[in-house]
Amino acid sequence: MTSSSSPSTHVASRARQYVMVFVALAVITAIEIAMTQTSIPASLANVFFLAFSLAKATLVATFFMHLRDDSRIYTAIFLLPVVLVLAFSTLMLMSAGGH
Amino acid sequence: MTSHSITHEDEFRAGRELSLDHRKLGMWLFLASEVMFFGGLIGTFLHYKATVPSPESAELDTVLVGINTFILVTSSLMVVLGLDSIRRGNRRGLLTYLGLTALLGAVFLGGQGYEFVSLYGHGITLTSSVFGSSFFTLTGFHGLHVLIGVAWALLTLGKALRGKYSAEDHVGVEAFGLYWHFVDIVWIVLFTIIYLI
Amino acid sequence: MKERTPLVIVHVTVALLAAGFWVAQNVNLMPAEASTRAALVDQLFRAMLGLAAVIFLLVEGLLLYSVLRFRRPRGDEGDAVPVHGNRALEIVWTVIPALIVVVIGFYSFRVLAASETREADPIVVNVNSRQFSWSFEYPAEGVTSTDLHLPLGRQARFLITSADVIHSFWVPEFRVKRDATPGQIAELLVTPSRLGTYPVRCAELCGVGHASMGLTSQVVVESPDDFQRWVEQTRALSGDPVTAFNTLGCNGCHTLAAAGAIGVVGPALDGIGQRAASTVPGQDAATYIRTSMVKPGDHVVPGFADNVMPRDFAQRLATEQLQAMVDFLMAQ
Amino acid sequence: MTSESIAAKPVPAWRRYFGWSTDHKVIGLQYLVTSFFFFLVGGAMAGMIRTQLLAPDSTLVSAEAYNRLTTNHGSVMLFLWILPVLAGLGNYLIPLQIGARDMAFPRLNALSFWLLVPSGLLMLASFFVGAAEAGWTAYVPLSVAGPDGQTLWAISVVLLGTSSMMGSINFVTTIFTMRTAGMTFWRMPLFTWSMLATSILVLTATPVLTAGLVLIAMDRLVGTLFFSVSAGGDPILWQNLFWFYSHPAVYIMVLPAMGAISEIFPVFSRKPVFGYKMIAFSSLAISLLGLTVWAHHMFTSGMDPRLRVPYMISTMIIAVPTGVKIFSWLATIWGGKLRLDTPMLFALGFISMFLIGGITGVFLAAIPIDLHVHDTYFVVAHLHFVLFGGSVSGAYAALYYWYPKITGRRLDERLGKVHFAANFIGTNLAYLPMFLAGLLGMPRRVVNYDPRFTELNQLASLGAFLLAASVLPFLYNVIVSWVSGPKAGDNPWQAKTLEWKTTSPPPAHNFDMPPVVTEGPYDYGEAAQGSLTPSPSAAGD
Repeated sequence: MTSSSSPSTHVASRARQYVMVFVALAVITAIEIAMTQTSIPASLANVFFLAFSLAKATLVATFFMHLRDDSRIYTAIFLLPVVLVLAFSTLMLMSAGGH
Repeated sequence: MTSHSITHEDEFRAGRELSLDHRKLGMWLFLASEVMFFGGLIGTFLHYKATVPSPESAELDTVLVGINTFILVTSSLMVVLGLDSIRRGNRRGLLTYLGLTALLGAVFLGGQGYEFVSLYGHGITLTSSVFGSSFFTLTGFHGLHVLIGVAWALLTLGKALRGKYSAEDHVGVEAFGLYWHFVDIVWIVLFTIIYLI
Repeated sequence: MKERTPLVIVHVTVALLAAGFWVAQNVNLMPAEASTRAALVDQLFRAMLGLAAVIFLLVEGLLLYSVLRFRRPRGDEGDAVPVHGNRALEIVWTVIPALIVVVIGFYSFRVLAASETREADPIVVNVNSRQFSWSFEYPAEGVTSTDLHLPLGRQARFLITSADVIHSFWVPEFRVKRDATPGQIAELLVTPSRLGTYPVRCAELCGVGHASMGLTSQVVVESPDDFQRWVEQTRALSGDPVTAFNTLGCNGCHTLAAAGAIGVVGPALDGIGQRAASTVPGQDAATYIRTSMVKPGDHVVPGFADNVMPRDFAQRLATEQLQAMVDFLMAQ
Repeated sequence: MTSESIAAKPVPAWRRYFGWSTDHKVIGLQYLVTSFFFFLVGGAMAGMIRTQLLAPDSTLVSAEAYNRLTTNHGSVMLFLWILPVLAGLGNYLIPLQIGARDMAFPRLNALSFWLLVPSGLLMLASFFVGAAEAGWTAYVPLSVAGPDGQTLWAISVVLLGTSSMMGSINFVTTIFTMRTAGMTFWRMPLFTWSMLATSILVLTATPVLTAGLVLIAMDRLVGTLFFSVSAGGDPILWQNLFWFYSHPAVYIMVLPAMGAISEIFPVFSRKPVFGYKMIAFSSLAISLLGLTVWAHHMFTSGMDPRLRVPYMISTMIIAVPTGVKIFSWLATIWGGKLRLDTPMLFALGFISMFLIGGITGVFLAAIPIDLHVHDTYFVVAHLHFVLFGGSVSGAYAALYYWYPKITGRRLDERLGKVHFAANFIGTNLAYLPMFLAGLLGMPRRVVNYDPRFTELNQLASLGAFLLAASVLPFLYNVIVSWVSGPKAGDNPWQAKTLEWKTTSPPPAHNFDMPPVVTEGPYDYGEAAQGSLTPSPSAAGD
């Protein structure tokens, strides 16, 4: 972050980047909704849905939440619980298969 | 007195060396715990989705909720555009975008309310089945977070009106933004596991 | 001192191992071994106890030795010789416990696999639990009992469930327990290996009758002939109201001398035939007893908790069974 | 942010301790005193339990009252004594140990304490509407059916969890951003390290319990069907959510105690701590491993058989970093110049008793043995050796060690040693017989028991009564010494960590000049002197 006293002239706008990320998010969402209206086999579609969901969440965290530019410590703090939740949910689903 | 004022400026030096702001770090830690909270609810939802048949889920209106998803994603864009404005010293831009954020958040809540009412009309309620319980609890807690987010957006808007933020000092806007984007991410995940899969 | 150090280490190691070996051979903290699984579990337990003794004596010994040996001399305010660490030593006390843990883990896995091996022609027993009693149903033999009778040497396959909250079916002499979870059926394999009578306990807190749950049941391991005789006797008695009283689980909460029941969670039923007529105005004895069974919430005896007595006897019992039970209680 | 604490009077008026204060030292002391009150409450419940168990068929308390006592004894001891007493130590010490003037969020800090008080009272008040009686584990469906107090219990635990999470956000932020000049991560005292590891666990594990409690509360209040078996609800689900928190909770409760005794050993041995980095790493390793082992509490409950062995292995592996700590402590005192003052005695007691808890933990991890001893008195004995022999001994060690820091006065050594002896004998007498009772067939949470366990139970009760009596010399000592104990001076133990480099008790702003750190926290026996030099920037102003 700059400490310049006349920042408006020094800080470049990132609006372009933000809008591009937004367009990507919107397009993925549109594809998802379109896919629900087609008859793609569920198992195949689900793989896509999970991948899309991961991509969207990553885009928001990376660009909108600035994890790309900020300290890696923030990324670590966010990723540890995400990994734990993935593990927990997977184990919950596995134990569901046990009964 | 003088030595105290020096220590006051010097207080967060270790954080600056790590390029950490204590308010942002606190926010990220809070969000980490929120990930775990939603993780518990999501694990519950998935477990029941896998073990208890839920024919009611056919009543879910994916297109309506898809539009709602689009609205929430748009609101996230508004937040970053607002942050971008104040970073360049443009207070008017911040005010506009924060207002739009709160508005879009409210629209999202309206959409969710409409969805809830129509599901209740189909007999799907909190107490009708395990699916109903876990669906309304999970989306309800997310909705509660959006509601808090709208209130926070308005609060930030109020502070911005009183000129609290500037190109140099806008951590408050950033912290709000982190919360809002997190709520957005949670919705992206919920949309997938509830409506798409 | 320095030259003697390796020798001391060798002596201490030998002494510790000898002590551990002695503990593993001679210390028995377990009740009787009444199943093949129990023998395997006890072997593992004794091996671990020996290892535990070595580690316990090593750590407590070092602690005590240090306290006695390294006292600060009176008046000495100086610091000791600084040592910040020793890479080799730190690797040793990371790697050795890790190895011990791997060995114990492997051994445990072997015991687990061996004790869960299916044998041919097991006797199937449905273990049904409710607050606060067990009943054992033998689908192939067509009998139900409050006692668990098992033929010696034949693997028993328990299918365990619960009608209300979580219970846990535990026979300490078998060295195994399994939770009885409502809505689920858990499988447990046990091969009885010793004749005798053993207690059966509930290990999971299940409400006010938790401590007494199982006191009216017992496990009887008997010869296959005795078992066959017991099955025939029990089958002959299956219409008997005393058997019904106990297999329905009434004995879990109520005292009734005629049935040998000693529960204290609900009101005692001795003399109920006399009391019943005058308990609720406008209800004769038979109506009162019948209502208390099918709608227990209507009149809760003062001093006892509501919502403990099951609500489903009207569904579980045929009309004539219900009438037989009312008649039986009227005669008490 | 911290301007409030600067504005406060330098000499703390007693009134500040009874109201809203943002000074971390006031809050720390509020935590310590409040939690000790709840320790006495939980101890009174334990006293009633052990009196009931003096005879196998005692009718002193009803089965219902007994279940309420055990449930709330556990909940009060865990959530209202051990967690807050350690949070209190963290509050008091972390800013001092890293050379900061306060926590990063002083108002959040005050809020987390003031959330504790009403939540604790709520839990106790639940006795008026029929207290929770489903065990502190609150297994469903029993806990969904219980009296109204069960709902209050759930709400109380949610609030206590929230308080503990707010505290942890504060600890991590403070440690990351407020260390003074020269206080690098590898110069941080081990207590601060342990609080960092603990806070990571609190932040990741607690919210999952909160989610589970929300489900129970909604089942009870709104009529949702999460744990309704007839609708397809799964009782095992609650066990997963519960143990995802409650297993790590054991490490949450023991890591700070380990941190505290890691401070005490070098000071009272006049030697650097042995393997400083390994002890710090092992705290992090324990907390990360601790998040992956919860289902070992469910070996008997019908989990997927394929998952049992991985859980067994990961549980056993925790013994490795724990062993590293124990051996490092032993190596620290080896060859030292030991002073057996009360803090040191309690720290040594920690090792000798925690060891028993740790070893029996490996027994419980071995599935074939667990299937026999799960839910028996063996488990009761194990957890009390970990939490009483471990955490409570560590807390006592810490209180004796830092008492002169907090009050500026010394405790009476003789009373301290009486307390230690009674506590040590009482702990072993109370809990060792329980191992045997459990192995021989006594289930836990029973109001009556088989007469063949009578002697074992009477020994345990005797030990419990001794533990109750051991609190008296401690309380007397703490109160009387506070008023009239001999002045301790600023650094009575000649310790080197930063909290001892200011006056005892410290001024409201902690340090008159921001300290600059030039050496490690335990450099005993080294030539370097004067780790505390005024900050150049401060001196130049």
